Amino acid sequence: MIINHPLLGPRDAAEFVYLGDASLINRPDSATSNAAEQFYEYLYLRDNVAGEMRELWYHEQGDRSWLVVTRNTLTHEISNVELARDVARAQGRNR
Amino acid sequence: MSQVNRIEQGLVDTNRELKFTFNDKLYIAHPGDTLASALLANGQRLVGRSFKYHRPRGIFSCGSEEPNALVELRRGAYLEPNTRATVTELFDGLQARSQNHRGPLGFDLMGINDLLSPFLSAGFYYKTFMWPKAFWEKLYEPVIRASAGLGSLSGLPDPDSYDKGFLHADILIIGAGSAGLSAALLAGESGARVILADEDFKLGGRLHAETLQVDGKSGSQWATSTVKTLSKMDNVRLMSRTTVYGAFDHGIYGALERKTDHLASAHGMPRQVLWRIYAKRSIVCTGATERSIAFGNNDRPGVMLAGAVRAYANRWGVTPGKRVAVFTNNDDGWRTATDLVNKGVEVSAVIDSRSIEAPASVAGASIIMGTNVIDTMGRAGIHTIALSNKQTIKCDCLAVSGGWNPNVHLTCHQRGRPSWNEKQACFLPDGVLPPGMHVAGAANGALSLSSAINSGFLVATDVLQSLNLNAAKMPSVNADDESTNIEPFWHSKQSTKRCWIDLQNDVTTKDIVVSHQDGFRAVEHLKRYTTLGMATDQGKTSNVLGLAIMAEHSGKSIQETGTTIFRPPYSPVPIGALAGRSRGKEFKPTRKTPSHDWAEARGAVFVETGNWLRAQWFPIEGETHWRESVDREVLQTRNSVGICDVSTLGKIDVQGKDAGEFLDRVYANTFSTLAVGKVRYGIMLREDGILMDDGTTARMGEHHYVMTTTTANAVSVFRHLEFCRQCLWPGLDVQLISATEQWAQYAVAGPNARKLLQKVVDPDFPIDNENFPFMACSDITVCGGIGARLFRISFSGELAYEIAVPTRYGNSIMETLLQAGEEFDAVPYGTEALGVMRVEKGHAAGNELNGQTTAANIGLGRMVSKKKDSIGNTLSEREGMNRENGLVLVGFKPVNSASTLSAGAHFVTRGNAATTENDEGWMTSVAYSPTLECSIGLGFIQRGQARMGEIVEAADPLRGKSTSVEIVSPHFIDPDGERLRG
Amino acid sequence: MAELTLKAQTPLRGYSNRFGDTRLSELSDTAIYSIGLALETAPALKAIKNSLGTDWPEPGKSASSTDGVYRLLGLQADQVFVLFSAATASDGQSQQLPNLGQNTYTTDQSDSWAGLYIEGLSAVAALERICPIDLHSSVFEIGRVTRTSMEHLAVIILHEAENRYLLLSPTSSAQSFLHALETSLQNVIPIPIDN
Amino acid sequence: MRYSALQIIKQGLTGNKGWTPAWREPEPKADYDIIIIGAGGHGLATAYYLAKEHGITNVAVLEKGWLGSGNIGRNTTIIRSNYMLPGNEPFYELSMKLWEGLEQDFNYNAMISQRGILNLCHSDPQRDAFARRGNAMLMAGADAVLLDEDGVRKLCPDLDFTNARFPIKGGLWQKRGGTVRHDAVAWGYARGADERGVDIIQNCEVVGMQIDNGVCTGVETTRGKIGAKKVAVCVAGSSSRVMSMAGMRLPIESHVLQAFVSEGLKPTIPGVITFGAGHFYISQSDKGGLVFGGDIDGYNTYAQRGNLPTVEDVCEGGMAIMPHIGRARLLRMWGGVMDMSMDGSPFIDKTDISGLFFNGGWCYGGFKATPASGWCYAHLLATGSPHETATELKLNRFKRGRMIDEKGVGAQPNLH
Repeated sequence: MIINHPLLGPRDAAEFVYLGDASLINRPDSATSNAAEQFYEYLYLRDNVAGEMRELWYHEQGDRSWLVVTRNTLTHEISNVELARDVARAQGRNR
Repeated sequence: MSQVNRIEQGLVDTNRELKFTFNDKLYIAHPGDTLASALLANGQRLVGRSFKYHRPRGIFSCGSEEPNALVELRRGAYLEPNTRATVTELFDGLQARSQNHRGPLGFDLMGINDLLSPFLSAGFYYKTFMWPKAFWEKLYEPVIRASAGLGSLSGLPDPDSYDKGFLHADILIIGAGSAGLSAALLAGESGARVILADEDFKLGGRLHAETLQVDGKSGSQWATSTVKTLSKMDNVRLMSRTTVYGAFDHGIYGALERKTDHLASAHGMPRQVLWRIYAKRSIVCTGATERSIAFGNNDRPGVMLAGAVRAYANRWGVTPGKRVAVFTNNDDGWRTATDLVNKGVEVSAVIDSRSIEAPASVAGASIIMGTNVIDTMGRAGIHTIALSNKQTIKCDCLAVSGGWNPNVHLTCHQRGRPSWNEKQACFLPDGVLPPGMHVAGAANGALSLSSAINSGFLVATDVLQSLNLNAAKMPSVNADDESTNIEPFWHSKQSTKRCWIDLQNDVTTKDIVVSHQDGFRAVEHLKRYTTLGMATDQGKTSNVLGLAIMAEHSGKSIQETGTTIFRPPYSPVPIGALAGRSRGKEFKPTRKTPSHDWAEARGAVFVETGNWLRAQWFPIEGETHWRESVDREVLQTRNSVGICDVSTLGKIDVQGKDAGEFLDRVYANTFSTLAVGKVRYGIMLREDGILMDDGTTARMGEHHYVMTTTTANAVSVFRHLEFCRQCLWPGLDVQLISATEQWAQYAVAGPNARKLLQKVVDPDFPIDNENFPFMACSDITVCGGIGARLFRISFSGELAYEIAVPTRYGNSIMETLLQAGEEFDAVPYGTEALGVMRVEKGHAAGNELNGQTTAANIGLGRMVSKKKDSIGNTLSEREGMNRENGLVLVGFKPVNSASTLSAGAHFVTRGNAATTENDEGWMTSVAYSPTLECSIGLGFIQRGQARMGEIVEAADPLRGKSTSVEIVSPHFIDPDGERLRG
Repeated sequence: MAELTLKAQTPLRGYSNRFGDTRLSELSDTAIYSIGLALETAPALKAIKNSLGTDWPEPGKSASSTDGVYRLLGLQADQVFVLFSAATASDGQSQQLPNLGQNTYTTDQSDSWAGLYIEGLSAVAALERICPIDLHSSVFEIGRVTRTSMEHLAVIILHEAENRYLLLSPTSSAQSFLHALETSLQNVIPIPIDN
Repeated sequence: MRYSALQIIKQGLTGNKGWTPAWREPEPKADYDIIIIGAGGHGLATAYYLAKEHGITNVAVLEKGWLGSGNIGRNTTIIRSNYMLPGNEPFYELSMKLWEGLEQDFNYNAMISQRGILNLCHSDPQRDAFARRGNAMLMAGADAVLLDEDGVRKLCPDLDFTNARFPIKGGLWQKRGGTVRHDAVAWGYARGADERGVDIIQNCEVVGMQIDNGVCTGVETTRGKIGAKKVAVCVAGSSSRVMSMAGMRLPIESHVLQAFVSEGLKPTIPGVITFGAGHFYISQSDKGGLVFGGDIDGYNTYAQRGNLPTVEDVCEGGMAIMPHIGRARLLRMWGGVMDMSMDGSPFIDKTDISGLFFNGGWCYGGFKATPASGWCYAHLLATGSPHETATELKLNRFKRGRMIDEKGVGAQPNLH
């Protein structure tokens, strides 16, 4: 596969390490009352969609950026690639 | 034998002779020959045996689709089984043997299977060999295994080398036949970066096999001149002998280039290169493969594909027979008859299954329309055929054409399915192609020469436009537009004999019937039950025939019946090529520590730790057993001072205004409160609350920490930290960079460690206990101003330091430290002594931190700070990880101090049987402690902390023993830590 | 303790060798530092401009100070490598990295990387065997730089001049990478074969 | 029809015209006691044992394609019970014992071949872990032998003992491990279940679940609604898709595992061999093909195909320990979709929806588990309580912190 890196252009997916669903960005707040339940769902449960999925890839053999790749799990077509840092910020993650 | 069937020069160089042997018999051939053309030229019809019935087999085709003519090529370690004679370029001294027979090729003892064929129908083995039960492995299976298989491996390491590479192109054109050449010409002239790859050694495809004309020249000449034009273009890369074997995601293609297979010796160069080609677009111009027709005994030597018969005549100047008959259901088959007659070969008959007017006249041949062949005669090669009209015809070669199958394989590698085209009686690529892929020429159903060339131009123009490149003007080419009319005819219904579909795997029309009877009616069931199309040719000549007959039998259309899935590779690829350079020591890079050369010179024994090589121990003269060396290293360290290269530990520079806060979140314990100039041991959890890694982190400055990871986890911890930094807390001011390779780091341990180091560390940096207490760290200089770092940390439990100097000094500093330590008899120690001392001290290491362990398991549950959030904190509280009877790391001593403990033993309460129900834990690490003079161990056992002094059994049925052991503190040495603070 | 001294060695001990038309030689006397940006980038970029005389290069590009002393390799959006000569000058002083202030985070990487130049007509053909990056001069132009994977190793490749590339690979596996490059060159330099 | 040598001779002499279909092609009925979704190995085994062991035959097995079209027909055919953790090992050993009597039990030759499985080790810590595992196997009643380098050399003399990057230090050998003709397992169970009255309905895709007030009462299919007292999902790589119809999210990701076969060769590989320092395992089929594979590609996918980096990685591992297979050619590569769970271990459990049961999360280990999976799932469906060897295979184990993580890599499916 080829991932069109937003900063570096197309790169072989072999340079990347795969983590999984981009929902892993949404780490729950440990201070909430049902933190245990939230962390369980966050870490263990997956939509595992057959179709377009947003997922985390790490450019370990490149610029060390984490990317959010939108990829179809039926066809492997990649329709969007973003820097995970930007996605995280856009979702309100900060400090 | 002379070349009795060589009728003219063709495209081979008859001025030069090449010698080769087949089954040890010497033959003559010429440059340009394949092994198949050479064997045919020399009149060798029988070349192999079939898989199941061991029937005699001859050459069937002239390309990579060949099901029959498989040989063992070369000798000794170079032996190459299952090699298709039809694509083996002849070289001087080539040696080939037939395979898969017992006794001589002409009299194969396994031919008995043929007589038993009524009992060996499809799926017979699923229905028997079940009784008596023990007989399957002892008798039936060994017999089946020995008779199955085709050629043999030599059993010796492959002596050739292989290489890999990466290529990039705007357009990859696959196949250099008429469509491929025309597409390449246009794309090349338009300035695109083009790769044109073809499996043949001569670019041009069937242009060289036909007598068709282009622009008044022979097709072969047109191909040659076009190739010449292309070879002058800098933007076009021509790759002959290169099979594009697979189409993978996003325009990545796998290709195998055969570099030296056509040479007697590789001369040390890679035999083959496996290319990964990145192409923005591809044009599949892979042509078509002819298929056969099923009729009685259609597998005999001499029965060949019609297109191959004329290819041998036209390209190689060889006639496969002296008297040839043609059996066809289409116009194309007739060209075999006319081409042969024009070369003076006798054509005894043309039999056409269609009841139409003969499309051509063939001098001297009986023309028999509306008739089919029902049987052939001649055990080792045909001499007569019988027709449905009761006629018999003499011939020594029967050229069969059942029509052409476009080579759609690559178009289906991403699970696309082709569609059946009724008019052309073939499967054509369907609309859903892999992204970026286009198809031209015969592969897309443009079967005539003129249509193929035009299709190449047209498709190339489209592709160029899609790349926003200006397409050059399409040249006008005037080529033959030969007729390709066809009426499907699959098998002779009048035949009562076995009619072969899959020649290599011996699948006949009867097997299709049995498969249907047994309920195996889905096309995939058919394939799996009969093994149709699963031979080395992957059914290139048989699949469509088989499923057409299946469709007929079940009353469904061919489209409804569908195909099985086309899987890469298009043609088989050697495992050696797919592995490339990955052989022996080259399998993975070797990482050497900064003092590797020094250790090697010192005679160290090395051990693989991941990709690292580390010194395991340093034997000295007179030591005959590793234990002697290790015991000496341990004792000398504990009694005086020892030095160990610990550079492999991961080192990560963590800098930033929020570095402390960041570390608080990734470590279970707290780092923001650590004073500058201090080191702290930290444990890091995964989000699931399991221990991920541990190590010390030093605060070198207000905004600068140096984290140490274990050797094994250096890369994964860095990745995890980047995840936390970029994805979880992008607002923290923190920067990471690995400094693992930057520093050569050495543990200097033992009561004399300080005295030794005081000789090396520059006097500006006092390292006495007051100025540099336990867990201190500092930037220092050594040996007169060389920048270094010093950490007062101890893994051995002794007074110890770790000193780090830039890697360039790694070899030198070992020498220097030992020189400084000479008065103390300082020793270098290896990983084995390191391991012994850490077991003596009760530190957890890889065997304990195996990804299944919680902080509580190793007795550090209280380090997980509940005053802050940190990775893994919440989920570490789940009940299953905090059980009353949870595992705890403790020490074990044998009750009988002479006993030797072994890692991997499981603990059971005394008196209990060693069963899963009674399992209470296991021994993780053991060592012989020269300090305590007995075997000691660490291990996890339920409620370990509460069981000090209890005696349990360390059951080790695997090694046939059980040892009584006492549960003790894991800190075998200096439990109060007085030494390391001293 | 005057007698106790340390001797420096380069990872490849000054390797240099010719393969037909192409030369492979070790980079020498070069300091390498990483420079990471603080979240607050403006003052950092200014400091770099002032001290190093060049703008911050985008990822994939390199930049040099006008006096040619500093070369910055754009490896990450928020991190670059700076290369400069560490050879001892005639005045006995070697070049040092200037202080770039509170908003950059620098780490000495000089000993982390083994540098190799490959230069000559077969350079691209040899690299083609191990480098997944498209090295075509219209794509990977002179001045481009990137980190990629070659033979399982993280390698930084800089297109320094026509047919001249600088390759930085991790020190510990420098010999494995050198072997890979030597093999590549041997595999593409044609040898006379009679057959 | 009972299969035997005699039957083959009888049929052979009469032109092979008297064979009857191995299974019927029934139309779906309106209601069943139990519907099993998925006519793969596990689903068919479940149906077979429900009928044979529990006398429950009013059962339909629904299959969206052709029976055996899932992972039962695309795996590398290995059977073994060399697990380490108490939650797993007794279960897999039950499976091994069932394999050992299977062919006689269902009157079908599945070519079960216990030629042994050898896991190579290349370091001391690896050997220690093998010792722990070997002892766990013996304590569960399985067989295991710890070999040193010489022991490995005797079994497999063709391995690279002289120049390997990671020297072979020994291995864990399970003699009773081996291979089975994978398709035949599906066919044998299907035939056995069909014979006992189970309806196997091919080309019948489930498109919806009927759930009323927390009770599952049947399914909607491409061939209409079918009611059932119990619905048992057993769909491997499609687990998340099917369970999402019931509104459930699972601790599962779907990944592709590739497998490879070479051209046919005379016997050269003695049993199953796995490489401990790379991603490679291999055996040789009865027909002579080298059957080999490695790790999953590593990204979520439902496409039954993989990509080149993994192909090359596997072959690199192969050549690293077996340099004599270099001239053998890879004939075919294919992929299967694995339901990778969060700890690498499977589930056989009820769900929070009454009447809805789940079997899945087999990762790439489902084939060897086929008999025990069917046996234990049938037990759960018939009795309402888990079989004694499958008590830990619960869906809620992550919530409770009771992971069964053999490899110790945590909640990251692509690492299991």
